[in-house]
Amino acid sequence: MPFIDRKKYIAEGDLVLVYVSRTIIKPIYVKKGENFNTRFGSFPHETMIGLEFGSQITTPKDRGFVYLLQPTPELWTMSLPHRTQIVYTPDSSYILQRLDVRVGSKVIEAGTGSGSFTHAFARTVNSEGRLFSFEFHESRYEQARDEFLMHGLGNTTITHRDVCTNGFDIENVTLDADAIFLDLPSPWEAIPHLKSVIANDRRVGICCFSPCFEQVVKTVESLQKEGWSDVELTETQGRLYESHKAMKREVDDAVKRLKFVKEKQREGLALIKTGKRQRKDDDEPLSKERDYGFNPFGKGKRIIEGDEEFEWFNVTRLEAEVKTHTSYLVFATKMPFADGKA
Amino acid sequence: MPFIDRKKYIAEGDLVLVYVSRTIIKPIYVKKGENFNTRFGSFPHETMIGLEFGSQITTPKDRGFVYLLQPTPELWTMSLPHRTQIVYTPDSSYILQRLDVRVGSKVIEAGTGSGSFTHAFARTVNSEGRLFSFEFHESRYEQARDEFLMHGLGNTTITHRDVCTNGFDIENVTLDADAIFLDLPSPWEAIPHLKSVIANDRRVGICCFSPCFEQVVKTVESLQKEGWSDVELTETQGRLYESHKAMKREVDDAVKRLKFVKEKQREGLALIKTGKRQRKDDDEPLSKERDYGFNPFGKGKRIIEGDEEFEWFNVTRLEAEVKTHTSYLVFATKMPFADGKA
Amino acid sequence: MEPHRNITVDDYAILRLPSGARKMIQLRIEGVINMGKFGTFNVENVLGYPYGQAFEIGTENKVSAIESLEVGITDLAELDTDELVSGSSKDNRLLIDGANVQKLTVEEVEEMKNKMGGNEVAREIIQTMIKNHGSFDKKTAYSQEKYLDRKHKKFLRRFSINYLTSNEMLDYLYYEKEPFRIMNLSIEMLGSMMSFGNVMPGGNYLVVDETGGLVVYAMLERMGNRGTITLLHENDQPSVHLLNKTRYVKEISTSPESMVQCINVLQFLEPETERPDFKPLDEEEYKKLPEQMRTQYDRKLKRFHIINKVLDRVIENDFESLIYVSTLNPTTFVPKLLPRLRGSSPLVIYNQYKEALIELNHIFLREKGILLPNIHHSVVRKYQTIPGRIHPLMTSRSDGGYILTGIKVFPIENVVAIGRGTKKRRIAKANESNGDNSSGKVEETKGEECKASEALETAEEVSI
Amino acid sequence: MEPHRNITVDDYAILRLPSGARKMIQLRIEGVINMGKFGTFNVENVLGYPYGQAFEIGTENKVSAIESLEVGITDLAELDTDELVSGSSKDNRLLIDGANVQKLTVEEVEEMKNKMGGNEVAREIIQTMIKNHGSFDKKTAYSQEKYLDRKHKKFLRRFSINYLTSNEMLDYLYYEKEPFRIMNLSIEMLGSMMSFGNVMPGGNYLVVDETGGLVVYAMLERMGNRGTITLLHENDQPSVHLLNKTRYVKEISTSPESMVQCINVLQFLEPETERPDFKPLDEEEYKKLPEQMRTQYDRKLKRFHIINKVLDRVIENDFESLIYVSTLNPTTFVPKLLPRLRGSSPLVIYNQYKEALIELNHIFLREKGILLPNIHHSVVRKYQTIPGRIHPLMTSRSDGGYILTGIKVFPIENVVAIGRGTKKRRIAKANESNGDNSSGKVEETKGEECKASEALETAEEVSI
Repeated sequence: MPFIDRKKYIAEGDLVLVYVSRTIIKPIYVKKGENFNTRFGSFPHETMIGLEFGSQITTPKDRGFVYLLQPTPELWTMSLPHRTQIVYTPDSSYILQRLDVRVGSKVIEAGTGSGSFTHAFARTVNSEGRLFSFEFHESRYEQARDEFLMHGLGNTTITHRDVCTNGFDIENVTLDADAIFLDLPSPWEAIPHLKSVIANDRRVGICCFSPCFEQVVKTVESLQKEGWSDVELTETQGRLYESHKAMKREVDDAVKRLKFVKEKQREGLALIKTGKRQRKDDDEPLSKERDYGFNPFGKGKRIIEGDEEFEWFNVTRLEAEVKTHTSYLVFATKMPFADGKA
Repeated sequence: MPFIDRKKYIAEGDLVLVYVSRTIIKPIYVKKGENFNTRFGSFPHETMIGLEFGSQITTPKDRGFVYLLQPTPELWTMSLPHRTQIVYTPDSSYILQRLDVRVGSKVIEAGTGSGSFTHAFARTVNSEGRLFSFEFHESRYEQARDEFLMHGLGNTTITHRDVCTNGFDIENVTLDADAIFLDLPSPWEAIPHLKSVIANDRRVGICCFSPCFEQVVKTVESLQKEGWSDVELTETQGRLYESHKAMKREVDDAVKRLKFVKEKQREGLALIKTGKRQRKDDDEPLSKERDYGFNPFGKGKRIIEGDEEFEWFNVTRLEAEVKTHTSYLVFATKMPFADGKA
Repeated sequence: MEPHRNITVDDYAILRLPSGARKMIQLRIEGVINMGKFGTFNVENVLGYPYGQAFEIGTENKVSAIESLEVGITDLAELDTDELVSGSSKDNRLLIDGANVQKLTVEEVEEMKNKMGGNEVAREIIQTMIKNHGSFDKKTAYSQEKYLDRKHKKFLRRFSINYLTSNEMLDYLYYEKEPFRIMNLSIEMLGSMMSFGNVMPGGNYLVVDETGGLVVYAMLERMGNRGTITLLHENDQPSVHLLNKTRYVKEISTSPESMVQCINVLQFLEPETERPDFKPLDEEEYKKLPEQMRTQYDRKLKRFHIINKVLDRVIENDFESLIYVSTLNPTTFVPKLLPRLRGSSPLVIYNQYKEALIELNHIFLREKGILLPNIHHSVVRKYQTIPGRIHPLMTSRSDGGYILTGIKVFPIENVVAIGRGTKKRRIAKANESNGDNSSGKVEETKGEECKASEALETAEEVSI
Repeated sequence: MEPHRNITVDDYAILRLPSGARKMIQLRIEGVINMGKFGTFNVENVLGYPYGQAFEIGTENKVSAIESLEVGITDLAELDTDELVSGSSKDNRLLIDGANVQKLTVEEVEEMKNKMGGNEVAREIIQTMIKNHGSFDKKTAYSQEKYLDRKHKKFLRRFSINYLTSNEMLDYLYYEKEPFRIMNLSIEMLGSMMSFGNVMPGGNYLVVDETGGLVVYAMLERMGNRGTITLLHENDQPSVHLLNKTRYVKEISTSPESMVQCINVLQFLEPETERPDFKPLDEEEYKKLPEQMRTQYDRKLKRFHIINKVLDRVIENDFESLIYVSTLNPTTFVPKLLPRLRGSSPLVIYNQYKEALIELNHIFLREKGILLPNIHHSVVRKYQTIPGRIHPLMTSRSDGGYILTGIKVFPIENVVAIGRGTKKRRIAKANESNGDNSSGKVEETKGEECKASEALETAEEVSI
């Protein structure tokens, strides 16, 4: 089982995430005779078998290379096309931690969406736990169902259902859930249906994930009305920094350079005066930065970041386009009734 | 006029902001014979006269010192007690820039509140501009009126008025405003009253400042209904970083230290074996970090941040308590009617 | 190892008050917990309830379970005070700024508290305070609510008992103003570390934890009772005092089978020379040992097995994740740890300061052994949720720290060389330019990869 | 110098399209502005309208003023398409993911555009697109709205003409993906600089501006026509090309009275030796100059006066604010500028990277000549405001840079010495301890100040 069992070497049948570039990470099932094709060449699966995960392989003619990675829920999330609705790691990791999801937890997730968070839940509750995922969009349901099967997520049950209308009950199964995650357009319609499927012998946590503010207002009202307490509205702001180097440019060098240019000008003027060079326009500076005889900052040259001829600051930079909002998270908890002393 | 005219030397009658500490900045009007008293001593005003702004003075017995600063709206804001409602510089500076407030602008501000933003507006529109400030809370109005008089804010008119009920019109005055700032509990009640007081020959900008989300929803609706366009909801997140130094601790030093301690232990054991030292308990390490003979990180010692005996990272840290929200800002603009071609 | 669902004797737990105050307590069987002005209760009266349960102290210190700490607190109707119904302003224009509008003195409040028993005292005090508040009716309904909310939280004799999860532990340390003891770690960054580090049952993890065991505890929560943690430390012993309060207290190097095994940096970096200087006796020799020497020998033998096992584990180079939470400079230390990791293992390097991670990130970008090296930071923003007045909290704790993450890979030497930097690529191109057009494409692949993920190598040129 | 209220011939201005596209144009009297598929218009048809005015291009390229770019755009009722009224799903469960649900081809759209004139084409195209959209009725009303909004913005022939303020200039450069040309400056950080720098009419400012003149322009907007800017640069000439597009084009060193005077770092740092090597002629001598030499002499004389004036200004040490926006390392440069500032002057040091400001902040903390040294950063978060669907934008531009601010002061030498660090204080205490108890209090004062504002000096001790 990928995601849940880790292994060191690649064998036939294994799910491998092939890293082509940051934006291209492709899942394959290793099968002798098949090839992984990119526009830079073809990688026979056969060459992967027996290698340690993390290995780099090249096309037979060294035209390109890829890395063979072991799947994790986080890498899986990165491999999904960006147009899909995805709960990204800054949110999913916080939700797992806040809801105290751990080995053996029983979790309800609705809807399944791209299935990215499902993998993180399944990994975390592991073999000892159970995950009940609900999806109302038929083709998405089918895709996710097949995927979970392929991924051997044995602790996960996916149901095709509109939970807002039909609730969460599954025939002959006691869900006994202690962690709920609702990523639905109108969670307030689903919340009243939770009563019959949550654990009644321990604390239960819920997180509702809604992008718009007005949804949050209705969700908060609904949770309060349905007897959930500790209602807390939060928002995760995840930031990714790239490391860069910025040139350390010293004013002393700028001064030296101005003096250098001035000296050159003087020399030029002297030449003109002695008639050795022709005067153009006495107001126009002669050098005009054209002379790079002394050029401490490499002006006009193309310099690679970090070039050892120069000094650099170590700096960080956010991506050019920052993800500034995903969704609001509404957390709440529910206790067994006060008379439910064990 | 302080705030609007800058000067170099302190003269009698000047407003001086006395800096005692970051949290204690006090305004005084310099007057011969008076004293500025702190718990560390008394500073006679007389000693201030003729000094350059920015000077430090000490009490006659050198028991304490303060700095004499020239007022700016930003320092004035820092001098206000924190319990007052204050528009802080990250917001006020952004609003000034976004509303294109500049020399000669005509500005409406309601309510006046602590008057801190008023000072920034007055400074920015300067002698060429006009500022109409409205405050409905009587004692706050009186306090601000007196303060503006003392500060010589000649371009500012303050009116005691509930603008939500009674609008912005001032008898015999053409307000002709091109920038509006509303810091009111229900700005949507004031917005319809703006028609008669805004400029009709040029673009007019508005900013509504509301802490709660539900207020924002109503404000957006009202602006759209009243024919304002380019409605934009924003929020300013201002951050203040302190610079610190964090010790650069190298693993090689940790290894050297473990070897040193081990050697000491061996020596100790040897001494025990030869009977020169008494054995206590063979399981208990003898040294127990008590021996600082080789102590690369100054363990157990008190070290001042930046101590030259050690190496340090230059780092920054947010304040322990961060201002994470002030208010939402709703911006919009209004153009003269399409047939209003000049 | 399941967490306890119900309040269990001898557990450590977190006690919470409506005011937000927190206290770490141990639930000793005959214990009495004193909450000062909020009363006292006997531990035995709360045992058996589910963790998280809220209680109220009634007359004669009687403890009864209630729905939640907050139930009814902001419910204005509960208070039958005239002012609340008749008098509230639309706005606060008539309210006079300043202190001392409350005419009830501190002494009077104390007297009331002493005179009356039970929880009713709170409501009584609050109602009296409202009647004596000079300008309560001048406040808006909103400020009235806020005022009551504050007073309730101050006087209600309620508490809840919460399981000591890693979250509660972290939150408690923050409340106690000791975030520096856990390197300013926040819950969101702890969660990020667990996810990026792929922490789960059965894993074999290499860990440096300078938070007193908090990070190890969060990992153990995710691991249940399967897997191992090799805990690297720089002193004679690791500092794991927080772990001693948890159900995992026995899992720290008490036997060769313990989940958590400790090793110091000297042993880790020089495993071959640091084997213990101890020869186990054969059965014959053991039998010859005098009785009183045997216990001591047994102890030594166990320690010998423990240390040998952990040294074996180091030499295997098979750790599945590195979780590094230490003030030791990661730039120089982490590269020494990487050879011990299995391929495709994630690594998570935490630091309170982003500045301390940049240089290592640059090394990763340059040396290619780590894929996707990036610095992550997340901050959770909390909101006030009073309906009609929802807004982000005006102030909040300082942000947590930063993590540098990546995945260990095995780049092939020469391929990487071609992929590196513009100059080298140009040379490569020149060398291969005799008819083999494909080399241009190799550049492109590398170029794309570089552009996307590895800033230093993007051949991003500074044009001045 | 008042900004123009109305669209004025020869001005540079920013043209905006509903799609958000921006273009910088110059309003030449007989000019025709071509917006590609959005049509063309004659400059003379928009002159005289107030800046900010929106227009629509009708049939025969007729330009008419409209209320705003967005008016009616999201108004669904405007479109009389059956699907919109009858068919919209409550949710999008029936919507099939994937491309190619739009059956109208690009060619067909182009043909429609060519066949029809005027602005109606947009509505017509959109309605046809809806009819040909395979699953438009499967979308929720919300997605329908978003779809229409996008299409409208793509096809409507509208534009507005905006005055070239510093904000519009900055925004335009960002739109053109050239934030690196202005050191990644954001509007909020530009605003912060103006406020912290106390920029206003009549001020005498020292400025380093590596943004091509954007910062100088923002300052001039705040100064009107009073005050001076001494613009320090590192080359032969400053780079102020952005200023050339504004009404202040003539204020750059064109006469000794120009508001902006330029000086290079060599002249600034060595003002005495950098005086121009030029002796003005007396009246007699001037008269003797041949006619054709006089123009040249006059020019030289003016330059002589200009440079002397700015050198005089430097030597006066009377600048009222320092605004430093440069990639030259501030740690080594800024300390050389500080002596030129008047007491109590604010300083604002901008850098794209916080890391480049820390060392200078430490110098300020250590040397005490700068009060309240702190690094500020603000980010403005923008929201979508469709009623019922308000939320922060999902993505936004990278944050702007950081400013280190402070106020120049004159500390008295020995007082500061006592206030500094623990060791020195201890010595001071020891020396003064003969009966004078007050020294303890001095420590306290200093201690308080330090604790509050000056981190390095807090005697904050690292306990390990």
